[in-house]
Amino acid sequence: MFLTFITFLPFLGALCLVFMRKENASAIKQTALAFAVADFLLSLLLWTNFDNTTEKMQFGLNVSWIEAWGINYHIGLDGISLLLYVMTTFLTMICVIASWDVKKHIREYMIAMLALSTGMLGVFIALDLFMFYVFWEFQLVPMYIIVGVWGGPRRIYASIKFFLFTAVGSLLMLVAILWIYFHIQQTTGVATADILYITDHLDVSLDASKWLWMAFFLAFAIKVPMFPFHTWLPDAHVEAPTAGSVILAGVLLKMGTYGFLRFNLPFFPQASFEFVPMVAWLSIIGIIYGALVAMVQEDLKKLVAYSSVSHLGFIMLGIFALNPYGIQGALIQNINHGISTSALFLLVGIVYDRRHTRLISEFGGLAKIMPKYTVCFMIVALSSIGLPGMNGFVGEFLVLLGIFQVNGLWAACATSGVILAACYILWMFQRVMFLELKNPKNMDMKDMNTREMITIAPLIILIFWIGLYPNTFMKTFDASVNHLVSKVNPDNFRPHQEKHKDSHGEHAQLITPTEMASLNQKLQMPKKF
Amino acid sequence: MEPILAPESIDLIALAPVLVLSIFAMLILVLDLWGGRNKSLLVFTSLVGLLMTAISAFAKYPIPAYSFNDSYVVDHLSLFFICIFTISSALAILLSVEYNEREGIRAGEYYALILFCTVGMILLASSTDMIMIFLGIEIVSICLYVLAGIRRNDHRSNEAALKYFLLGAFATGFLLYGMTLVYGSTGSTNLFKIAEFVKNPSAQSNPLLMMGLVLLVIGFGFKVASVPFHMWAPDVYQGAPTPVTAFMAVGPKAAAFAAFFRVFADTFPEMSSSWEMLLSIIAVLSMFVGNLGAIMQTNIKRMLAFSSISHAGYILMAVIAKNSLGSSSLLFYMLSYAFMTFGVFGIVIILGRKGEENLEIKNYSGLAYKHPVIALSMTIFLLSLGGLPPFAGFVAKFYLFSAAIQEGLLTLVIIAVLNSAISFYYYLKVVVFMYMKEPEAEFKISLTPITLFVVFIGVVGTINLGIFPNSIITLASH
Amino acid sequence: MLLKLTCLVPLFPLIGSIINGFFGLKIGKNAVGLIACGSMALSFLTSILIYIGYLMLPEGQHIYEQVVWSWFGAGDFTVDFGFQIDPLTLVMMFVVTGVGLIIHVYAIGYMHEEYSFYRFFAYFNLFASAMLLLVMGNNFLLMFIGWEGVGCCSYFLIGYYFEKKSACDAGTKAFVVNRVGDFAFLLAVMYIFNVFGTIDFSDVMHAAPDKLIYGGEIVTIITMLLFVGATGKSAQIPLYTWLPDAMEGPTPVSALIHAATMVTAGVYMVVRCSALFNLSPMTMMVVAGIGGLTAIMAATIGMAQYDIKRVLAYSTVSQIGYMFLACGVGAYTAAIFHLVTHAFFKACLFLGSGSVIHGIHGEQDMRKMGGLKSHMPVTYWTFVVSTLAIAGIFPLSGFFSKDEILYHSLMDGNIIFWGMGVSAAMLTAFYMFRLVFMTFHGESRVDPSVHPHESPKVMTMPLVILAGLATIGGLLGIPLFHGWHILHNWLEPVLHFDLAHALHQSEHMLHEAGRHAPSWAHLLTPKEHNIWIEVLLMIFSLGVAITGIFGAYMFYIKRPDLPDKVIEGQWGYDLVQNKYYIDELYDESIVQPTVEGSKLLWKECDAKAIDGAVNGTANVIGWFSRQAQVFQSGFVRNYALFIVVGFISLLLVMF
Amino acid sequence: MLENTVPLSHYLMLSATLFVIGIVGVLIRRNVIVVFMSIEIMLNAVNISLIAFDNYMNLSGGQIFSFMVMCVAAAEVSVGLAIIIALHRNKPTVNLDEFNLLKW
Repeated sequence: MFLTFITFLPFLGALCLVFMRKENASAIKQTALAFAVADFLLSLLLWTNFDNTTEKMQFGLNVSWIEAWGINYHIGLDGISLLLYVMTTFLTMICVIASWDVKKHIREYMIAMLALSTGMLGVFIALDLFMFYVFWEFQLVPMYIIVGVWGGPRRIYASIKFFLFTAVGSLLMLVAILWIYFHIQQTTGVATADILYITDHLDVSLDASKWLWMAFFLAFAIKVPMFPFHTWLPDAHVEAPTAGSVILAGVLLKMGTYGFLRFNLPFFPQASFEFVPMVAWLSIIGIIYGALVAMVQEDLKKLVAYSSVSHLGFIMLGIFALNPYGIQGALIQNINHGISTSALFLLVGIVYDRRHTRLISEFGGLAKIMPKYTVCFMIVALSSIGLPGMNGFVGEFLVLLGIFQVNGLWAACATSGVILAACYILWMFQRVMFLELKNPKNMDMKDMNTREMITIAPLIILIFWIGLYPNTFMKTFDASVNHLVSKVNPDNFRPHQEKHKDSHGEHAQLITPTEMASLNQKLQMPKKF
Repeated sequence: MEPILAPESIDLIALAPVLVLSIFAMLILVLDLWGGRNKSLLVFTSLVGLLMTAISAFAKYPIPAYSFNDSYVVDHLSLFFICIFTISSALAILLSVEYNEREGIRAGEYYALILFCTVGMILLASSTDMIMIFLGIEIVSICLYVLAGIRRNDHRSNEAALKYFLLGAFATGFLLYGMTLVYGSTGSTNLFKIAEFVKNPSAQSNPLLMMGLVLLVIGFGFKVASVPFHMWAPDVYQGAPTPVTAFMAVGPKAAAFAAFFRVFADTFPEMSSSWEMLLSIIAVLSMFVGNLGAIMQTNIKRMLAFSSISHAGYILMAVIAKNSLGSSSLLFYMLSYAFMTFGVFGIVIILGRKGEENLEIKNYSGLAYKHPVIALSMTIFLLSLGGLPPFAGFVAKFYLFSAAIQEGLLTLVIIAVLNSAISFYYYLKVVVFMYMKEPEAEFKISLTPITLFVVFIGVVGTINLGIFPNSIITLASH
Repeated sequence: MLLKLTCLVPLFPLIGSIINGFFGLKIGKNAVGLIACGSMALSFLTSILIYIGYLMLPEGQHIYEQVVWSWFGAGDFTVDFGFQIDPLTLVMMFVVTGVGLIIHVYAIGYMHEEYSFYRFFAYFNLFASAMLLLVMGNNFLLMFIGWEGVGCCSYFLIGYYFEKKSACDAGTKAFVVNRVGDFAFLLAVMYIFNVFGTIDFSDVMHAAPDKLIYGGEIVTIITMLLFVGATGKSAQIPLYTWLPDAMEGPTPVSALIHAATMVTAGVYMVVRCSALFNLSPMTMMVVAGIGGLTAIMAATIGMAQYDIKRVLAYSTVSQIGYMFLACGVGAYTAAIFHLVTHAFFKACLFLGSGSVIHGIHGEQDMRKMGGLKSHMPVTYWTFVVSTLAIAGIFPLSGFFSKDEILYHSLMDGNIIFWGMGVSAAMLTAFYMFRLVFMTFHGESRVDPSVHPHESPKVMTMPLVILAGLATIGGLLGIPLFHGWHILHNWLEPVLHFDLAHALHQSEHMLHEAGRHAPSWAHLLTPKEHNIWIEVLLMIFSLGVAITGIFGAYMFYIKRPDLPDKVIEGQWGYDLVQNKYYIDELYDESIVQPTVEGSKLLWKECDAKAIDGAVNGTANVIGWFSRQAQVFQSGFVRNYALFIVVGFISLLLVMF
Repeated sequence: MLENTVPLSHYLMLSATLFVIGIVGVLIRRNVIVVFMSIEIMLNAVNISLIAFDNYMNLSGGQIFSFMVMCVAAAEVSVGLAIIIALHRNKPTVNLDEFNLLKW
C-alpha cells in the first residue's frame, strides 16, 4: 500500500497542479517541488526498510485488477528495482529544481514532469506483464510532450521519432506478452500475467523462446538504446530541455536494462545464453562506435548523448556476462550512468541557459571566469571516464571483470572504450574550459548560482560515495543478483559441462588445470640467454 | 407447404425493444407536427424512448429466446449490442441538439430517423434469418441516406447522400445476390438451418455457396467500410453532418459487425478455411489503407474516417477469430469505440463553425493553451484510438489481439500492431498541433453545455473502460 | 602500535589539498604554502614512525597489512581499501614524502608570483596523496587508484597554464597515453583475478609459483600486460612521447612528478610483481630489451635538444630505461637503488634548471644562456654535483647504482644489454655536460635586457639538500662485499625468489595435466659473485663516463665551432633532433586516422545509413499514403469499379 | 409444366447476366437516373434467381424474400429520388461526374 502511495504521489501532485491558476508560477513550482521532495524522502524510507538478505519481492501488494483475465495489480520491489526506483524519485526532485527557470507554460511542464515520474516508478514496481506494459507505454506520453513542447528547434521531429521508435518496439513486445499469456494458460491452466508466476512456470521450446526473446529484446534494445537502434537518442537529447535530457538519460534508458534483467534473463535463460555473442558484439560495437562518434561531435549534448550509447554498451555487456560480477557491475553502472550523465546534462544546461548555444566551438577558456563550474564539470567528466575512486570505475571494472570470465577478447575490446572515453571527454573539456577566453560573448558569463549548485552538489557527493564506498548501494541487490545468476548460469546449458575437482584454488573453474597447462605449453621456452 | 408464420411462434415480448422504439419514433413524427420550432421536446422524447428500449430489451427472460421461427433471437450478444446502440444513438442525439441549432437544421424527423435507424440496427443485431438481416440493413441504410443529406442546402451534404445512396444500393445488390445464392445452395434463409446444412462436408464445396459467401463478404464489407469497399466512407463521413458522421461511425458499423459475426463466425465456422483467407486479406488491406490514407489528411473528419476504416480492419480480426473471445472482444471494442468516437466528434463539433467550417487540423494549433481541458480530452481520445494505455482503446485492442492470438493468427496480430504504430503518427499529428504549435487565429469555439456533456461522458467512458474494465469484460464474455 | 598510523600517511596531503582547494584564495599564499608543506612534513614524520613500528615487528613477519574498509566486491570477488607496509613500500614512502617535501618547499619560492598559487598546491598535495596510495596499496586495484590518480594530477599540473594551447595538449596527451597503459594494466588485473581468485599482492605473489607454470603463456601474457602498463606510466618505448611534452608544466612539477616519483611508478610496479616476472623469462627479456633500447634512444635525442628541461626529460626517460634494464635481468635491488639515487639527483637537476629559468625570467633555450656560473653559484655547484652523479663519477650515488646495473646486465643478462647500458652511460655523460657547459660556461648569450640573479633561499636550500643526498646516496648500496649492500638486505624479504621451488611446482602441474616438463636443469646452475669482474667493470664504465665528459668539453668549451661542423648536413642529426619523428609518426598513423574515421562514421554511417534507414521507412510510408490517396478520386463509378474489382479478386482468391 | 423444359441453370444464367448488365450500367453511365435504374436491374436479377430457386426446390422462403426485396426497392426508389431532387435544386444537373467536391 505504502509503495502504491509513493508511486502515485507525483501523479496526485500533477492533479493538484491542474487546479492551480497558471498565473502564480512560484506557487506552482513550490507545490511541484514539495511533492517531488516528499516522494523522494518517502522512497528513502523504502530503502531503509529494505531487507538486503532476501531476493523476495518486498513492500508487495497483490490485488485483483481484471479478474476476467486473471490480471492483478501486483507490485513489489526487489534488489534489482529498488535503487532504480529511488533514483527515479531522486532525479525527479533534481529535475524540478533544475527547471526552476522554465518560463513557458510552467504549470503544464510540472504536470508532465510529475506524471512522467509516476509512469517511470510504475514500470519499476510492476509485477504483472499487463500492468508493466501499461506503465511502460504510459510514460511515453509525458516525455513526448516534454520534448515536443519545451524542446529545441527540431523538437517535433525528435519527439515523434522518440515516440514511434519506442512504440514499434514495445508493440511487438505486446504480442509476445499475449503469446506468453496464452501459453501459460494452456500449460498450467492458470490465466495470469503475473511476472513471478511466469518466471517460475514458463516452459517453452527453445525456438519459441528465441522468438519471444527477440520480441522483448527489440523493445528493450530500442529503449537502452543498443547500437543499431540508437539514433533516436541523440535527437531526443539534443532537442529535449535540460530536465528532459536528465530524466531520459537517468531513468528512461535504465528501463531498457531493467527490462533485460526482469524479463529476458529470467524468462528465457537458455535463449539469453544462446544470444550472448550477438548481444556482446552489439554492445562492444556500441561502446566503441559511441565513443568514436562522440569524439567528433560539435554539440555538447550530442556528445554526451553518444557517450551514453557507449556507457550503456558497458551495462549491456555486464548483464549478458551472466555472472555475478557482470550483473552487479551492470546494476551499479546503471546508477553511475544515471548520476554522471545527468550531472553532465545539468552542467551543459547551465551554459546553455547563459549562452543559448551548445556548440563547443563557441566556448573556450571558461575556467578563467567560472571556476566553480569548471571544478564541478571536471569531477563529473572524470567520473564518467571511470577514474578510480569515483563511481564510474566500480561499475566498469566489475562489468569488464565479468565479461572477462566469458571471453577475454570481448573484455579487451570493451576495455579499449576506456581509452576512447578519455579522449572524447578530455578533448571536449579542453576545448570548452581551457585555452584563452576568446569569444567576447562569453566574457560576462556568471558562475554557477546557488540553485544550480544545489542541483549538482548531491550528484557530486554521490559520485564520490559510490566511488569509495559502493557497498551502501551494492549490498541492496546482492541477494537478488545471486538468485538471478543461479537461474541463468550458463553451466545449466553448456552442452558438455566439465565438472572436475579443482586442485588449484577456488578459481580453477575459471581456468581449469588442463586449460592452464595447455595454454602454458603453447609457448616455446626461450633458451636462457 | 407448412405455414411460414405459425401464430404461436410470434413472441412480441422478445420483440419489445423494436416495438417500443418504433412507437416512440412515430410518436416523435406526430409531436413534430404540433411541436413547432422548439425541438427540445422531441429530443427529450427520443431520449426517453431510447431509455425505454434499453430497459425493455431485458424484458425477455430466460435468454436466449427466439421468435418468428427462430429468425429473431434475444441473446447476450444482441442484448449487449442493443445497449451499445441505445447509448450511441442517445449520444448522437445529444450531440445533434446544439449542432442543429447552429447549422439551422429544423427538421424534426431528424430524431425520428435516428430512432428508426436504431430500430434497424437492433433488428440487424438480433436477427438470425437472412431476410431479417436484409431488412435490418436496408432500414439502417435508408435512414442514413437521408440523415447524410439532411443539410439540404449544402452541396457537400447532398453529394455525400448521393454517393452513399448509390453505392449503398449497389452493394445491397451484391449482398442480396449473395444471400440468394446461399439460399439456393442451402435451401433456407435461416442461419441455424444453414448452419446445420453446411455441417456435412459435401455441401461445403458447393461453388454456388462459396460464390454466395464472397458476395456476402462484399455486402457486409461495404457496410463496415472495409477495403476495397470503403471508398464511400471518407467522402460520406466528411460530407455528412458531424453528429451523423459520429453516429454512422459507431452504431451502424457495430450492427453490421454483429450481423457479420452471426453470419460468418456462427453460421459458417466449418467453412472458415474458405472465408478466413478473404477476411484476412480485407482486414490487412483495411488496416493499411486506413492508416496510410489518414496520414496525409488535413481535414479532421476525413482523417477520422480513414482511421475508422483501419479500426474496421482490426475488428474484422474478431470475426476471423470466430471464438467466444472474439465475440466478447467485439462487444468490448465497439463499446469503447463508441465512447472514443463520440468524444472526438463532440470536440470536432465544439471547434467547428457554422457551415461545417474550421475542420482543418491546423485550426487546432495551440488549442492546449487556450482551452487545456478540451485539448487534454482530445488527446485522451486520440491516444485511446491509437491504443495507448491506460485508455479504453488499449484494453479493447488487447482483448481483440488476445482473441486472435488464441486462434493462432500471429501474423495478423503482428501486422495489426505495426499498423497501430503507424496510426500513432497521425493521431499524434493532431496532438502536435494542439500542444506544440502557436495559435494561428483566435479561437471562436462554442462551449455548449450538452456537447460538452457528451465529451465528458466520452472521457469518463474512455478512462473508466481503460482502468476498470473488469465489470464490462465480465458482461461481454458471457 | 605505530603501524596503526599507516592510513594517515596519504591522508595528510589529501586533507591539505582539500583545504587549499576550497579555501586557498581566502587564507592567502603563506598559509597555503604552510599547509601544503606542513601536510607533507607530517606524512614524512609519520613514515618515520611507521618505519620504527615496522622495525619492531616480530621476527619473521615482514609484511604489515591494514584494511581500512572493504571497498567493493561481487560474488566471490572482493577488494579492500587496505594498505600494506613492507620494505619496498617503506623505501618508496621515504622517497615520495622526503623528496616531495623538499620540492614542496622549493615550489613555494618558485610559484610565488602565481595568482592561482593555491590551485597549484591543491593539485600538488593531491598528487602526493595519490602517489602514496599507489605505493602503499595492498592490492592491484588500490594501486590502480593511485596509478590513475597520479596520472590525473599530472594532467592537471601539466595543464596548469591552461591558457597555453601547448600546455593543454600536453596534458591531454599525457592522460590519454597513460590510459593506453592503464588499459593493459586493467586487463592484467582481470587476468590475475581469473587465475588467482584474488588481487591482493601478498596472496598473489605467494601463490604465483603454485599456480603458474614457469615460462608458461598465462604468466607471460599477464606480465606483458603489466609491463605495457608500466611503459605507459614510466614513459618507455613505445609510450614515452608524452613525457618531453609534459615539461610544459611548472618546473617543480617536472621535478616531483616527471623525475622523482610518478614516472618511476612503473619500475615500482614491476618490482612489486617480481614474483610474476621471475616466472616468465620471455617477458624479462622484453623488459630488459625495451629498457636498454629506451635508455639509448632517449639519450641520443637528449644530445640534440636545446630546451634545458627537455634535455632533462629525455635524460629521465633514459635513466628509467636503465631501471627497466635492471628489472629485466632480475636485478630488482639495483633498479630500486637507481630509482632512489635518480630521485635525488634528477630532482636536484630539475630544480636547478628551474632556478636557472627563474633566474633569467623564464628563458628555457640553452642557446640563450651560458656563463651563468658567476651569477648563480649555488645553483651551479649543486647542478654540477648532480650532473657528476648522473654521469656516474666515483664516489657519487649515481656511480654505484649505475654500475650495479651494468654489472648485473652482464652477469645475469648478456653482452648486448651490457653494451646498451655502457653506451647509454657514455651518452648520458656527454649530453649532461653539454647541458652544464652550454648553460653555465662560455660567454653569456643571455639577452642583455635581463639581469640573471641567484634564486632566493627557499629555492636554493632544497638544491643543497638534494645535492647532498645525491652525493651520499650511494652509501645505500656499497656493492663490493656482501652485507655492505644495505638496500639489498633490506629488500631481501620482498624480492626473495626460490627458482628451484617454482620449477618443481611447474613440473608437478604439468605432470598432473599429463604433460612432461622440459629440462630446466641449466637454469639452476648457481652463479658466484665475482668481485674482480665487478671492479673491472667499474673502472671501465668510469672511463666511459670520463670519455663522455671529455667529449662534451671538447665540443662546447674547447672548440665551440666544432658542433656545427660535425652536424653539417648530417641526416642522422636531423633525425635525432626531431626525436626520430616518432610524434609525427603517431600523429599520422593513429590520431588523424581515428579522428577522420570517426567523422566518417558519424556522417556516413550514423547520419546517412542508420538514420537514413529510419527516416527512409517513414518516407516510404508517406509515399504509399500519397499513392493511396490517388484512388480516392471522388467519382462514384470509380468507387463502384473498386467494389467490382474487389469482388473479382476475392473470387480469384476463393477459387 | 416448366420444370422439365427449362433447366434451373438457364434462370441462373439469366439472372447473372442481368446482374452483370446492371453492374456495367453502374460503371459506365453518367446519368444519375440511369445508374439508379441499373441498380434496380440488379435487384430484379436477384429476384429472378430467388423465384427460380423456390420453383425448382419447391420452397417458399425465396418468394417472401423477393417480396421483401420489392418493398425495399420501392422504399429505396422513393428516398433515392428525393435525394436526387434535393440535389437538383442546388445543382441543376444529373451528370454524376459533376458531383465530386469530396475526394482525395
